Amino acid sequence: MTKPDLSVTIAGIHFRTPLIAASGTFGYGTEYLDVVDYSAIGGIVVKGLYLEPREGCAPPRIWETPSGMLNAIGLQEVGIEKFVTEKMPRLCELDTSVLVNICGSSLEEYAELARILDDVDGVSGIEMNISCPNVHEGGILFGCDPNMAARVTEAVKKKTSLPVIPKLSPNVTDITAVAREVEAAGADALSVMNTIPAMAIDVETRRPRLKNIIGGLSGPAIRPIAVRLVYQTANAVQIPVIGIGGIASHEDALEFLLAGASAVQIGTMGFVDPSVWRKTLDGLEDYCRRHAVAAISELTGAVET
Amino acid sequence: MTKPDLSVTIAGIHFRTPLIAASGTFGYGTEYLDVVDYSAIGGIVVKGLYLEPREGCAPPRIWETPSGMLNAIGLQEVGIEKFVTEKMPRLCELDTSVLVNICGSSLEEYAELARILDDVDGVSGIEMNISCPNVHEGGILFGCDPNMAARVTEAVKKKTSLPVIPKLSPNVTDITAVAREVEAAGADALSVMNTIPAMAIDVETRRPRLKNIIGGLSGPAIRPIAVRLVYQTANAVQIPVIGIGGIASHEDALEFLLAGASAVQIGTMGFVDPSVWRKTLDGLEDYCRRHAVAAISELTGAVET
Amino acid sequence: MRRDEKATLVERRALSPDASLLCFRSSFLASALRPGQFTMVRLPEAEGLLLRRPYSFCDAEPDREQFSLLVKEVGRGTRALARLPEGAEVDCLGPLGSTFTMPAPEHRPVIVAGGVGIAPFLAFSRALRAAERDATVLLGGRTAHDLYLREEFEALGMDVRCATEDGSFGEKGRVSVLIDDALAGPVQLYSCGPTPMLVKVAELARERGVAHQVSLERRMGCGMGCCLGCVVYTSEYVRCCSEGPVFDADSIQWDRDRHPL
Amino acid sequence: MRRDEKATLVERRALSPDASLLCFRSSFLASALRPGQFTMVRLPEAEGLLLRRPYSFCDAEPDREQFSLLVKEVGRGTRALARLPEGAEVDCLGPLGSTFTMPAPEHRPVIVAGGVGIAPFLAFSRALRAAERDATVLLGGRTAHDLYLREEFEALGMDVRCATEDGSFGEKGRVSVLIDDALAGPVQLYSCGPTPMLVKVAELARERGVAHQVSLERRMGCGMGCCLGCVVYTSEYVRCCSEGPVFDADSIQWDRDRHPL
Ligand SMILES: Cc1cc2nc3c(=O)[nH]c(=O)nc-3n(C[C@H](O)[C@H](O)[C@H](O)COP(=O)(O)OP(=O)(O)OC[C@H]3O[C@@H](n4cnc5c(N)ncnc54)[C@H](O)[C@@H]3O)c2cc1C
Ligand SMILES: Cc1cc2nc3c(=O)[nH]c(=O)nc-3n(C[C@H](O)[C@H](O)[C@H](O)COP(=O)(O)OP(=O)(O)OC[C@H]3O[C@@H](n4cnc5c(N)ncnc54)[C@H](O)[C@@H]3O)c2cc1C
Ligand SMILES: Cc1cc2nc3c(=O)[nH]c(=O)nc-3n(C[C@H](O)[C@H](O)[C@H](O)COP(=O)(O)O)c2cc1C
Ligand SMILES: Cc1cc2nc3c(=O)[nH]c(=O)nc-3n(C[C@H](O)[C@H](O)[C@H](O)COP(=O)(O)O)c2cc1C
Ligand code: FES
Ligand code: FES
Repeated sequence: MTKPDLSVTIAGIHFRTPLIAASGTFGYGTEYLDVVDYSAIGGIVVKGLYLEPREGCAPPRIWETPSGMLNAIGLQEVGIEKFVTEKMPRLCELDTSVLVNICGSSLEEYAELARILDDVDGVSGIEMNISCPNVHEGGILFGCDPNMAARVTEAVKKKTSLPVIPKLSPNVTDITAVAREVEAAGADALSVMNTIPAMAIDVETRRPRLKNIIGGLSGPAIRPIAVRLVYQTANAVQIPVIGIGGIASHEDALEFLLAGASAVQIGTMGFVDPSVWRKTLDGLEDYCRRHAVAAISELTGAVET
Repeated sequence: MTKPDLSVTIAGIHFRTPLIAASGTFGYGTEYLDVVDYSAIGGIVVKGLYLEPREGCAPPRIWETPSGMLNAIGLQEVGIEKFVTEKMPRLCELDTSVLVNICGSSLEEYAELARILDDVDGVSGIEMNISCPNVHEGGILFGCDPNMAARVTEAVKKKTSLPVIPKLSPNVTDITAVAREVEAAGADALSVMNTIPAMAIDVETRRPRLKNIIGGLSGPAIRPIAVRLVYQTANAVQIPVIGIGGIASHEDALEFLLAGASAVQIGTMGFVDPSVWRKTLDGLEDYCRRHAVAAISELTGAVET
Repeated sequence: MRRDEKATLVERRALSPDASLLCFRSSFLASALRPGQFTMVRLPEAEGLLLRRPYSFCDAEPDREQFSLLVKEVGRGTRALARLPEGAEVDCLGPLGSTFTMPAPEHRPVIVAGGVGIAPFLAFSRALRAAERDATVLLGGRTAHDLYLREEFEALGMDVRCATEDGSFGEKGRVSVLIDDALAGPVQLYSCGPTPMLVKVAELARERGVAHQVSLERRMGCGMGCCLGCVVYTSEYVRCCSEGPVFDADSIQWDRDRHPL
Repeated sequence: MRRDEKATLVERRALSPDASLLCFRSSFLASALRPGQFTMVRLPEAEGLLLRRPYSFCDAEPDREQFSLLVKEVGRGTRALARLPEGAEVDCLGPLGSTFTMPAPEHRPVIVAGGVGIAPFLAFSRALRAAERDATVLLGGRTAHDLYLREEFEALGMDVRCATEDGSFGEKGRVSVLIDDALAGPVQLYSCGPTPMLVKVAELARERGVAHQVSLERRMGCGMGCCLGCVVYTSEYVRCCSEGPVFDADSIQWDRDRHPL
């Protein structure tokens, strides 16, 4: 059998493998150069960016939970300007697709970020983190209201010709409502999902484990929730879905693909095991051979229900 | 130091310990008699009941996930009549408080169950599972809409003088909205939380691990999410909150109490370790002694933020 | 009377590349168990395992305070159990579930076992021997390796007949090829193994009007009748852990349960 | 150059009821590490551990292809590591982070270490010795048990002075009681230990105008600069794993970070 085609194309963006580094877990792309086999990585989503640099939350910022981790980094980041001048040139040297994850506290901020990125060399697409509070509308998250999610998608689409990929929050009753609205507003693909709000307490000191009290839960613990959301989303929209949540092996990646994802992102498990990229890709290739799958894209949505 | 008081009173119901068996995980109360130390159990919530017996979902019904389990039992149960005549008498022989968990596919069904239970000897209170689909309103879950949750609470309250405890679903954007509405509708306490919809796939056969495709995730994996929801709920309402989700040790129980719970329920971990009851209670007692806590109820909401 | 007992692994014997016989010490379980029953095993410290796993009691030696489990490695839990170092302790909840019942005096017992389905029958054969009953034991497997414990059955004086799919031992084919011959005369059938085999045996037994006790496997959460995760369809869903694992084969509606695991 | 290396535990030595010195074999790490750096360790099969745990390199013997870690048991991860059987393999990502730098020729190095904060200084003392520098080493602990590796420092010819809170060895009190004496003359301070101790040492050093390198501990997710979980406040949040763990103590705004762990 010839080598299976492990590349995927999503919203016109070519990824040489279906494994993408998740935002906030792979820095600005170059940190892992000496320990990770970058040839296994199809794309990199950079740490979420606002217009201005942000200091982030006070520590402690992370805590381990059963098969998961909590984080409240608070989007510490360098701001778009420094990103474009200092980080982007180094990202361009990597032979991989680059998605920029953006965040805003208003429609205008998202739109302005999109406008700026439209002109930046090497950016393949925009991932919109819509789990940011909208300061103008009382701090409600853009991502938890279908209508607001659609408006911000529209605002971003207007300012850029780059593919726009809203990243959906799991913290909703019906993700398909949000998915359909942002699709109608012009989204080119969807990332599913971000972390789940959660909390832990040090019972000896009675203090929350995170200074911010509540943080986002990631890692294998949340994988079954993410697979469900990808399954529901992929069945509700026509645009491609990128699956995210607790992927640690090729079997996990395959669960997402079979549930309806066209590619996956890996976050937390990259911290635990820098060889997760190579091992997962090799596992996918082996699976394709064993199951006579010529192109990994054939697996998208192939769950038998 | 004198023995700390580990009993709690919630909505007028006395529980001799703050550890309650969660609905659907302790059968009709007597199954564990020879292997569990019942003196450590403050109360038992029986398997969810509809008016009529139900067959439940086709198997496979369960699957293990990282630090958690999926289930789609589909509320197989004996119906209220058989429960009252066959199960309740045996429950009465146990020296513990009994909550009956009810489910309906319409407002009327909930109300009728409440009316019947009002007259049944030995029932201390009603826990309302509002994660059941409302067949009259297109299958939407009662528990995910604040208004519907309030209406069903009201309907049940009208038919019974027993304390009524809605059990909230985690599958909402803002649990405090639901909590406040059901409080206003007369709820005497709240149980937080039920399982989280989730899914897993056997990648070799490409079939979902559960025949029902989607099931509920429980166990330690979801604990940080449950602690957060208890914290948010307890800060939003005046009525007591019962914390549920992945409790495996006294530290875990303490997290819920400190976050704002007045008692906790244990489900999945009772399957894994029948001695979890005794060990957790002993651990709570030891903690109270070490921290000079005279009554466990002092710990409710004592997190220092 | 059931308990959650600590049992110490005293001996491990490889039976094939992926199956082992594990001998544990626990005086309570060794005397309390009845053939056909099972135990829910919890491992110490095994990576990320949450739920216990069910295993049939394979053999019991109450005098030596020992019982054994036959374990086939199919996933994380079975692998971790099979590789436990001698001296390790596990938690065994049991004995659980229903038992095989003795055949009526006029019935010759015929046991049909495929692969790891052989497990519950060593203890049962010992009980038959103690009652001075002879039995025919039909063992099937993919290859000679999978005819676990054949010699033990022979040592008990059972009439053992084998079939392997690759023909490497005994008849070539599935264990069902051996049944026809064995069903002559008044017979009580006992079976355990892969579902397709059980279905076939059940069909044959029903056609011939032969009484048939079958031991079923389902995913189990609690083993105690509480989670309703393990159900089998009869005229309704009944619990494999409580009403079973040994059922009257005639009561099972096989077509309601195509992919039970 | 960093790698994720397999390292084999070749020797374990108990130093106190809850601290051990673990010696691992890895030729790459033993030669690549520099004093002050750390490694992120992943255990095999340890129950339910997800994230790696950071440990300072305690000592290095490049010729024997070995390095050691000093581990104090405070939770599940440290306990599991400290109890690993000899021969076990762990994954060690490293060497990571910044290093202690050699004191200027005119400065006498003074090391202040509390409890498990002693760890990074054995390798550093060896480096000082190799450069023919003498150092004063102030060790503090709750009790005599906690003055880990005192004899090793003495064997290197360092001027070791001790304090214990219970007075069971050396001066009675915290290690800070020893500092005043040690700061006479031109000095370069190095410190590692519990935050309150570090704050005190830093205040004193600042008052006296003494240069001071401090090694900090923060919860770490990746150790590679990617999660931003480990931050320390200077004039902004900087990463303990990448800009640190060794910082110029003057750059730290201690009041921004009261309960960092
Ligand atoms: C009453 C009873 C008696 C049993 N007796 C024995 C025995 O004596 N020896 C023995 O080796 N095994 C026995 N089993 C099967 C054994 O319990 C499973 O093989 C085991 O639970 C799988 O765990 P795992 O972690 O290795 O597999 P997992 O990693 O959980 O799953 C691996 C594969 O095994 C399948 N599987 C999961 N649960 C079960 C299950 N309960 N039964 C069968 N397959 C399952 C899954 O669908 C999956 O494809 C028995 C099961 C039951 C219900
Ligand atoms: C750069 C660096 C070097 C270190 N060097 C050593 C060393 O040489 N020897 C050694 O024994 N320890 C060292 N530590 C501390 C060690 O990493 C922690 O003790 C360990 O991570 C705790 O893991 P656990 O699973 O045992 O504890 P957990 O069960 O995770 O937590 C137990 C307690 O330890 C605290 N804790 C959690 N993470 C850390 C952390 N990163 N640092 C300190 N406390 C923590 C928690 O707040 C909690 O109260 C170092 C830490 C860092 C950041
Ligand atoms: C430390 C950390 C920082 C993160 N930062 C961001 C971020 O800046 N923007 C974003 O959209 N998601 C962020 N995420 C979420 C991840 O991109 C991902 O959606 C989530 O972690 C689930 O995937 P995982 O389980 O593989 O980690 C962050 C996650 C972690 C653990
Ligand atoms: C097998 C199983 C069956 C359950 N059945 C019910 C039920 O009938 N009614 C209900 O309100 N909750 C039911 N639950 C949810 C539990 O009561 C509990 O809310 C949930 O499992 C979280 O707690 P845990 O993590 O301690 O198990 C069930 C859970 C499990 C695992
Ligand atoms: S395994 Fe739980 S009811 Fe049978
Ligand atoms: S530990 Fe992740 S950035 Fe430092």
